[in-house]
Amino acid sequence: MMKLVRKMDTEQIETKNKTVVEIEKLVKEFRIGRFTHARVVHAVNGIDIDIGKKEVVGLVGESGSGKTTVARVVARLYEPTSGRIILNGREIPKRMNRKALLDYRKHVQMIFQDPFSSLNPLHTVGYTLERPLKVHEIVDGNGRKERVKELLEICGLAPAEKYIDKYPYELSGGERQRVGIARALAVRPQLILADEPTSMLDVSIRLDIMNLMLDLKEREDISYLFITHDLAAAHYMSDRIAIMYAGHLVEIGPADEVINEPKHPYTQLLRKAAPKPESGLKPEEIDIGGEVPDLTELPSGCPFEPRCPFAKPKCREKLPDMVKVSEGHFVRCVLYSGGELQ
Amino acid sequence: MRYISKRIIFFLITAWTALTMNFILPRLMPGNPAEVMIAKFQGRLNPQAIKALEIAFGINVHQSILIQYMDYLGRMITGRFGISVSFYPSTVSKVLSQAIPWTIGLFGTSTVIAFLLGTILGIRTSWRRNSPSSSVIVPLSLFLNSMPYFWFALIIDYVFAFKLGWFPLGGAYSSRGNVTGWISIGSILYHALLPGATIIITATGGWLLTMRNNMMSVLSDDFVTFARAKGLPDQVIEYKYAARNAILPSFTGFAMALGFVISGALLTEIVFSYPGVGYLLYQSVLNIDYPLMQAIFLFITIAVLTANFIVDMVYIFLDPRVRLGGGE
Amino acid sequence: MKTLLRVEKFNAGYTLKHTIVHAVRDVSFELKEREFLGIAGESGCGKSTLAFGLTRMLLPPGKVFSGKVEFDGKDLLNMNDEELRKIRWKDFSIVFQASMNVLNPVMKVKDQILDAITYHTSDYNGRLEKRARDLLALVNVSEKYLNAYPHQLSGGMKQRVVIAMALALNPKMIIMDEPTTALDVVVQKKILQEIDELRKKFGFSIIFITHDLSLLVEISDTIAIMYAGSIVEKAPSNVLYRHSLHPYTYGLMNSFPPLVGKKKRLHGIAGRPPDLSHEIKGCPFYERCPKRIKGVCDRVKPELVEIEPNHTVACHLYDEAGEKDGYRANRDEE
Amino acid sequence: MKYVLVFLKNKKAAFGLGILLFFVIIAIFAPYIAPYSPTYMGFVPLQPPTKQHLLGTTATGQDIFSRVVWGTRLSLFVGITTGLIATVLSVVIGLTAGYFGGLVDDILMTIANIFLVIPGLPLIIILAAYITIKGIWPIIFVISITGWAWGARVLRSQMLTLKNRDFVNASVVVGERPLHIIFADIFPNMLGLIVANFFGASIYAVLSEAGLEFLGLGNSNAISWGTILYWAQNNQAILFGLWPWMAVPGLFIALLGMSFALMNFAVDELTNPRLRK
Repeated sequence: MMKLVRKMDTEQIETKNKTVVEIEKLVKEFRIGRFTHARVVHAVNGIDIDIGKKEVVGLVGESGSGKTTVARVVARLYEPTSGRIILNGREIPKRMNRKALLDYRKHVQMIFQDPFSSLNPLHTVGYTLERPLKVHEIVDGNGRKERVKELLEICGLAPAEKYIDKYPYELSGGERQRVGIARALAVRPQLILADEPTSMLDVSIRLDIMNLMLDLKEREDISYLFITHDLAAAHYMSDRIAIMYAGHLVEIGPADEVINEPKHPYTQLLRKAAPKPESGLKPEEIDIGGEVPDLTELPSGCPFEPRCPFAKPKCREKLPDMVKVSEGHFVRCVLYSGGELQ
Repeated sequence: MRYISKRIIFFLITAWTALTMNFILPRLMPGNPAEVMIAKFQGRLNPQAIKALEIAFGINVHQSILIQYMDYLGRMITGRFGISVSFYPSTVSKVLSQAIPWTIGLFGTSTVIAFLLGTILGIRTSWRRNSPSSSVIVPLSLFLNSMPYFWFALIIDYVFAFKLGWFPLGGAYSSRGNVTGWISIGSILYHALLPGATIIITATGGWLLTMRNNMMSVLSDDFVTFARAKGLPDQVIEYKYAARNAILPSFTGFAMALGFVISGALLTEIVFSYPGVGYLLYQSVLNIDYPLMQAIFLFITIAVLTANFIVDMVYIFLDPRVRLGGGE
Repeated sequence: MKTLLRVEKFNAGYTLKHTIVHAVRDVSFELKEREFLGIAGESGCGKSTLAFGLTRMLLPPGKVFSGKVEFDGKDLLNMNDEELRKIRWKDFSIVFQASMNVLNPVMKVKDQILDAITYHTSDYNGRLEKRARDLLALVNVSEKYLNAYPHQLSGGMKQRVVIAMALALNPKMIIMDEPTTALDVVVQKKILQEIDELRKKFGFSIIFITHDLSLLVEISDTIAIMYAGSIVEKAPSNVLYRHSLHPYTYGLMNSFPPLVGKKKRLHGIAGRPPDLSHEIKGCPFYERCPKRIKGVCDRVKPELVEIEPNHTVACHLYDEAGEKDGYRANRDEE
Repeated sequence: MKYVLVFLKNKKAAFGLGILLFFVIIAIFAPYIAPYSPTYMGFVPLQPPTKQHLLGTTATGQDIFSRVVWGTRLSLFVGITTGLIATVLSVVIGLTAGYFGGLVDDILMTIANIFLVIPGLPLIIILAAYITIKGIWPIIFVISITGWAWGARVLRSQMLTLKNRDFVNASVVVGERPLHIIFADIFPNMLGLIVANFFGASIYAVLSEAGLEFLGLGNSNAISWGTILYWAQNNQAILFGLWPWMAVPGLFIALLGMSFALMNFAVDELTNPRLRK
């Protein structure tokens, strides 16, 4: 029975590199305050990302860049202000009834940043993992218990019996995050949105969590939107990397290219700022002032212009277009739009 | 400024709510209770007074409820509360205005003392939380705080006035002879001592516990630890860092606490037959004097609202986050 | 260089109702003048307890159990409170982990800088205002923020203000407990650069505590690695990076995916650290160690031994109990 | 069950619960504890305490000790029932405001704030004076509708905190229904606070009821600690030197109030780690 369901799922998407999800011109605004003090926070300002089957796209940015908001909109924790989300070639309507929403959630799941707050302290591991199976009516009765055990073991929590009746406070951070991953995996989704899944974990177990995610990708045919502020982690995990700044996508391309030959001045800055002892022990110096712009009063031009060492007057006029710099590598910067680049 | 305008709007909404409740409640009750009252005083009041009462409570009046309401608001705002039935033919305003100074004098002073005392003790006991005196003071204030004020009043009245005879049993001043000037002030203070002590002793516990809880919270804040690392003297940390921040929540919860204390004070006045607003309320209740009751309720509410508003304004000076905006 | 701080057999932890958490176990180390010592370790390894304990900042239930802390010739643990208060901030200052919350929300930045000065010295009387301005200038914060309240500052600015405060009395040592953890990468980098410049300019020593080993390798002179309350290895940064000896250090070093270069599959360290409320027999890393020697490592606690000048390690692979050639142990891996 | 044990380990909680149990036992076994009928009026009036009448007799010749014992029933009942009703109101209003937010939140919280600022006792007095039916339920009703506001405000802010926790988001992503999220995910995490709130509301109820009865605004023929005090005051017990008539029922009110206060304090300590020593 389970195998049958599984087979039908895979049949829907056969060819490799087939796009699983396309995010088009996604905009998310939040209204804060009331009456005379109402303001609009422009958290995400029209971003386009597509994610292929078994592909990992790393979404990198600093706090306030809107990267988490992207994940939450795609996860339908927030409704998008505008823009389209296309799953397996079908556009997802802005408003969905419960059935449509459940169907969507069966394909798109999420892993949260903080394993300490993403598990309900009063529910056992077994309960937490059974819920998605029950809600989506995937397997019944005894099958559910079996599947929960299977999930735990797939996620490296073996023997499952040792974990199934435990409460979150009895688990270490790494173990909790594995439970979080197992929960996302329960419905056999195609896409998992991973919102900084390792940033709250100890260094020595981060890699194992990332490795687990990579293994699951192969084993369960999963695609990831991997959100992080850590360039090195993004590099380790991703096939492609997208860089966000102030709610805009400023660069996207193959991971090796974006890391080794960053094009956008902001990406270059991020690369310089990241610790990289492997490239010699002398750290690179950075020289930059300013802060990330206020998201309630975004500049009309390039959002990075006020801090950019290469800023030109025309940067202030309008938001630069995305320009192709090489196969699959795009940058939103005027430096590359006027023939300055070969 | 946003904060001030918000507080003013809230003040107005609350005052309006209290006014409207006063208008609606008697009309809402089965068989308008005012009717009972008017029937009871028939014959003892002149027909004009009865008429005025009927208008005030909407009995035998053929006006629409809206007009009655507008008329009522007009009368309340201009302070025309009507005629007191129990003190006929005095007006409610006159009766009330005689009681107000007593209450404000006694209650205002003792509340301020209780607030200061409770706050200081709260700071001290939390700073030395393991000292023997703190371990006595906390359960003691819990006890005092969960005790009916009027009962405490009864007990100290019994012990100090009746048994020991050190203080008068009740009243606000001595009625013997014609005392004037300093002697009368002395007499007033003498009479105020027991009721004042009741309020101070019982109310202090509440402020103490609030302040202590706030302090305990603040003491584990990083900025207090940092102040220690800076090598500041203990006193500076205790007051300029910890207490200065811990007092802020006391201010935001002030209105509620004040309401609690005022309720206790009303009962205390009754026990000591102290001629203030509380005692007056008691008399109006006994005599089912609705106009007087309504006016007293309004007065107390507006007084609490005003006190609260003043506290809100003081808060602006204490918290730069409110004053300057921004932040969380 | 002269030794500024000497810590010997230092033990500290927390006495709870039913258990005693022995968070710092027999830690000994030295800090030289002008040295930048990084202490790296994961959550719960006792690094913050160590920093708080040796400056006597631990509050109950935290407690220093035993040991000796000698700072600039003074015995820190046996000083009375007033003596201690006087040298705090003047001789050494501390920059905290959660800098967002270390400033008093109801006091102006200026007053918070100045009270640290005025309760310690009268040297700046008459030019206090100028001193505050100069301090902010050192950390690139505009002097207009002198009259600001903390909530008007961004996270990066708050951290800079705290660093400025730490410099106020020209201390000999600054302890920094995860000073940049909550900040964004770019701001973090910028502040680290500034710290480094200031150190060169004023010549104070730094103890820099962090969980982020990759940061330390770039900025510190010496690194000590803590695990389960003990220092397991200590060496100059470049030595530690290239020739880490302890299997834990080695695992930790390889837990950071490199940013540049080719991708390859790496592995973290499986398992979790031991419970510090129990007695640990033998090596605390035994359960997770890929090179453990049964019968030795689970019985005898390894002592810190100096393998070569300035490079110490606590591991049986490198002492007589393990009977193995230390440097070979790692080369096999590479 | 585990939580109950943790609760009982706290000294304050155990002490508070002890006092409460003491009164519960008195209330249940009142007929066996009280030597006489509380309404029998045949004794010599205004007696000081004697062996036959431990607390003396009233002006109408009733045995005060028997009345105090029987009064426990009503006082306890009013305290707990009112506490429960006020807590239910707080929970419903606080959770609704917190979960839905927006305009619903604004309106409900403005109402709560108004109820908080308008002094409770005067309002209760006015309400009680207007209500012409005398009985216990009007009193319970009146105290309940003035006593919910604080709890509603506290529970709302707790709801806001919990609503933004990631385990709630995770439940949304899993596809749980809102009702499941509110009752199975969020609600159990608020129980501590709700219990604390119940104790708080009960203190308020006990004290308010006593105050109302003392003023004669309740049913003065009912037997409760408050009415005993009312009659004591009315008959000038003090002037007759009949102090136990006043002292004992008052002390009982204070003890019951304190028992709730202790338990409230204890739950606070247990759920808020910052208050722990």
